Amino acid sequence: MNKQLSIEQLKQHVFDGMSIMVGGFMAVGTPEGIVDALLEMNVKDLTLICNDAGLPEKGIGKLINNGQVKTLIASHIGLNPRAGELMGSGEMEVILVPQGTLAERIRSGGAGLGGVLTPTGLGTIVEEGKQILNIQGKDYLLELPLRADLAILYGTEVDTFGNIVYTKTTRNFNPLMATATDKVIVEARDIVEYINPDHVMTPHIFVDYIIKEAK
Amino acid sequence: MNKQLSIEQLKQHVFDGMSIMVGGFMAVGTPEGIVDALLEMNVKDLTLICNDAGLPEKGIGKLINNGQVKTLIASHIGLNPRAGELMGSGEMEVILVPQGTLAERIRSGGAGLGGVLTPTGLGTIVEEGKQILNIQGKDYLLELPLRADLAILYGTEVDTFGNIVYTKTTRNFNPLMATATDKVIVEARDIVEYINPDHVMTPHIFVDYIIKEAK
Amino acid sequence: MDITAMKHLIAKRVAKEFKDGDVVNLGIGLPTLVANFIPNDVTINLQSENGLIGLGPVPQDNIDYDITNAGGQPVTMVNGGMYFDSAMSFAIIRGGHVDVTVLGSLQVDESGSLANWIIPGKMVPGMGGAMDLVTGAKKVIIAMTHTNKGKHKILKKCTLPLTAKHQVNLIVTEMGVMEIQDDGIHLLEYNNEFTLEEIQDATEAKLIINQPKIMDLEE
Amino acid sequence: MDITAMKHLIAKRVAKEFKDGDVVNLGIGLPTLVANFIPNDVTINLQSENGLIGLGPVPQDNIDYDITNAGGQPVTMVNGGMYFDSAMSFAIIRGGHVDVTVLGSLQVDESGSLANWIIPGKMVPGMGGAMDLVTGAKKVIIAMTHTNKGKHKILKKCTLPLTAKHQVNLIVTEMGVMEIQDDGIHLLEYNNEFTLEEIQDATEAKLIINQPKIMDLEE
Repeated sequence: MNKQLSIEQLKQHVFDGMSIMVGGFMAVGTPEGIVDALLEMNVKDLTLICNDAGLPEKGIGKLINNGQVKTLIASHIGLNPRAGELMGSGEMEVILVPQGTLAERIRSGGAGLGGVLTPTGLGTIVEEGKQILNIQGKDYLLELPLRADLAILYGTEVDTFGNIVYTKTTRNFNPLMATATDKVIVEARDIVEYINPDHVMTPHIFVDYIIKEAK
Repeated sequence: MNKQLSIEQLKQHVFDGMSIMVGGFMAVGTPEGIVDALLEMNVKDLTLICNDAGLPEKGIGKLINNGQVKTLIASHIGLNPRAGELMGSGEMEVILVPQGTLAERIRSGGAGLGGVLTPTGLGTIVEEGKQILNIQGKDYLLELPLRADLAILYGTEVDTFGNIVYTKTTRNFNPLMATATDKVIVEARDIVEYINPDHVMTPHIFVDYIIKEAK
Repeated sequence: MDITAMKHLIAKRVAKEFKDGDVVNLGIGLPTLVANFIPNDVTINLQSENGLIGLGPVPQDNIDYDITNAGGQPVTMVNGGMYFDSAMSFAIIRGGHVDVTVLGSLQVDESGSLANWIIPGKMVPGMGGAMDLVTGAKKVIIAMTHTNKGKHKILKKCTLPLTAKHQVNLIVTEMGVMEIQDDGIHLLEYNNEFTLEEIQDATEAKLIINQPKIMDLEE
Repeated sequence: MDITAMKHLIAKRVAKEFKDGDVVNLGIGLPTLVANFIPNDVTINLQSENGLIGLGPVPQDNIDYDITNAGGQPVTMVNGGMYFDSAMSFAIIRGGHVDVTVLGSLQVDESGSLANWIIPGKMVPGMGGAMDLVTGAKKVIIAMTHTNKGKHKILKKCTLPLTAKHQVNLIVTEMGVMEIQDDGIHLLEYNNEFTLEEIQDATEAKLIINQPKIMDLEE
């Protein structure tokens, strides 16, 4: 099964109004080549799920600042001032989620779990409208699983099967998102012949397409 | 901080009636040296949490068959016939947990979550006495976190900081258990100078002591 | 038909259910045999719940005791395979990333419920990963002999403690291929060594029989 | 005292709170400075929520843009450090495996609640990992200037949306070291450049003062 895709073929897999999970943390571990292609295609009304709003010229900041994002689900938007403005003006809906809860909601979406029971957010506005369960004498918020149509990831090494290694702090949300969407496309820094089976961070069964990063 | 421990010093860390999580799957990835030491010390009334009951001459099967185990929490006991007999006679309490639920309960015990919401076990005797939550139109069982006094693990490569790599299918429950107990002791096949920081499967902060496997 | 021939036939038929690229988990025993009959033009990814994808054949020499299947037996790994921990293994299973799981069973009923992990007072092996597998896999195939030495196993309602409710999609036995639908068990294919009457007699549940095909056992 | 001297003093005092082997998460800004004052006989493990333990100094050259801190800035890794994904990072944080977290705050109150992630209508950076950190860490230290240019920050009750309820253990400012106990805020140490009256005046909450020590600022 040949999973390699050209950046031009990406068009077949995106549409206005879709939801996309984007790997990366302050744009470290974000597939910039795929983001640039989305920018060029100018797909609209996107729901993005990402740790943060990127930076004005980096990561999903580019899509946000080009007005392509209808809803952003993230833990932090502080490094992209335009995101705060669009939120304030109501042009973009921003749903802020505590970072650990965001990670666990994505994981539970991929793992077939019904949700996440976390103490994080209790007694704050994060708990508004959510069910609180008392378990063994302690309160927990019930946070719901997250899924999306597509995940776009950035892999440092990807083999032709689609197995992925993410180096250093580029890993962050990438391996979680790989499990929680209908389709997964990885941008590969390098496509390699062999990855030690102990070192694989995302098994190839999760990966639908591989796009080679332009250098 | 020197984390190395001799097998004799293990005595200071075990006591009758304690709960122990034991890594391994059908004894693959079980620290046999530590198990043998527990056998020799003859600590009693143990509560063991392990994927299975081991084999008669391998893994925790040795402790079970020596009458040291009061309660076993496991997903499968079929490869150790004596475990079934002790269960039948009431000499050992056996709590059977679906394997994926067992993994997730241990993980949630280590991750500060309030429990696991899983569809596994619905409509079976596994659901007896447990809360069922309907979330977004689907039912889920609420399964509680698991923790223990001690985890004993088997690492293929352990560095002097306590970082662990588990090779091939010896990994199984080991990295989960590392997070969910008050104390963690790893038996190391090899103590090594260096592990690539991308390849660490259990961060050293979870590991209290390292015992070198006798060869 | 002796038991070996029966198992051979069942495994061969089950192997036709896979599509190229499927992620498949095969249970211990008869289901394991299915791996021997995968068509040449189909590549499947065998998952083993103890923590790998890319399960290869049992090694004849150079055995590596660190590579094992869910029964704890040494196996091999194919190119492109990888290892993971038990949390990831069951994220794959529970999360719907396994396309097909093939298991044996003690009983199956017309509502798609199955019982294969305990005979109270007699045999208590435990459920292992079976409950997660049948709950999470996209397609659940039961591969088993049609009866237990003449005793019905395909029932109106299971009498043993269940592994899961309403999860079975297909039953493959030496007598035929049966699909569980909302209205009951449809006999899709039958082995023409048996008459339809014989097959119904060997089945407690009422089979819905509507122009069944001859069981496809071509290599 | 100018603001740089204040921050220097606060960071220096916070650094005395660590024990050898502690796992510590330092927030962005003032808390980051704490790393410069760790005593020589203490080794701590700096965790960064974007996915590493073993955070080293900011590199001067040979910058590796794949090694970053939670602010996205290039850092280095010390010997024995390791990387992990965001699920593991917050399993460490939420699961109580972080011994001390040091954060700045906009407000703290006498019940140990804090507010540091939003000023409605003005500044909405988001909570990032702060809510998980203050909920999960064994000890929560707030490192901040005592007032916001004279405006109280240590209050009877926070007025901004909370980051978490009842989670703060210690507050370190340029004026002193305060511990949150069940009965309120105890002034454990004070900087004798200020009088006790000046410190109370700079604090909305009533300080419980019972033979406070002089603030320990020895190197």
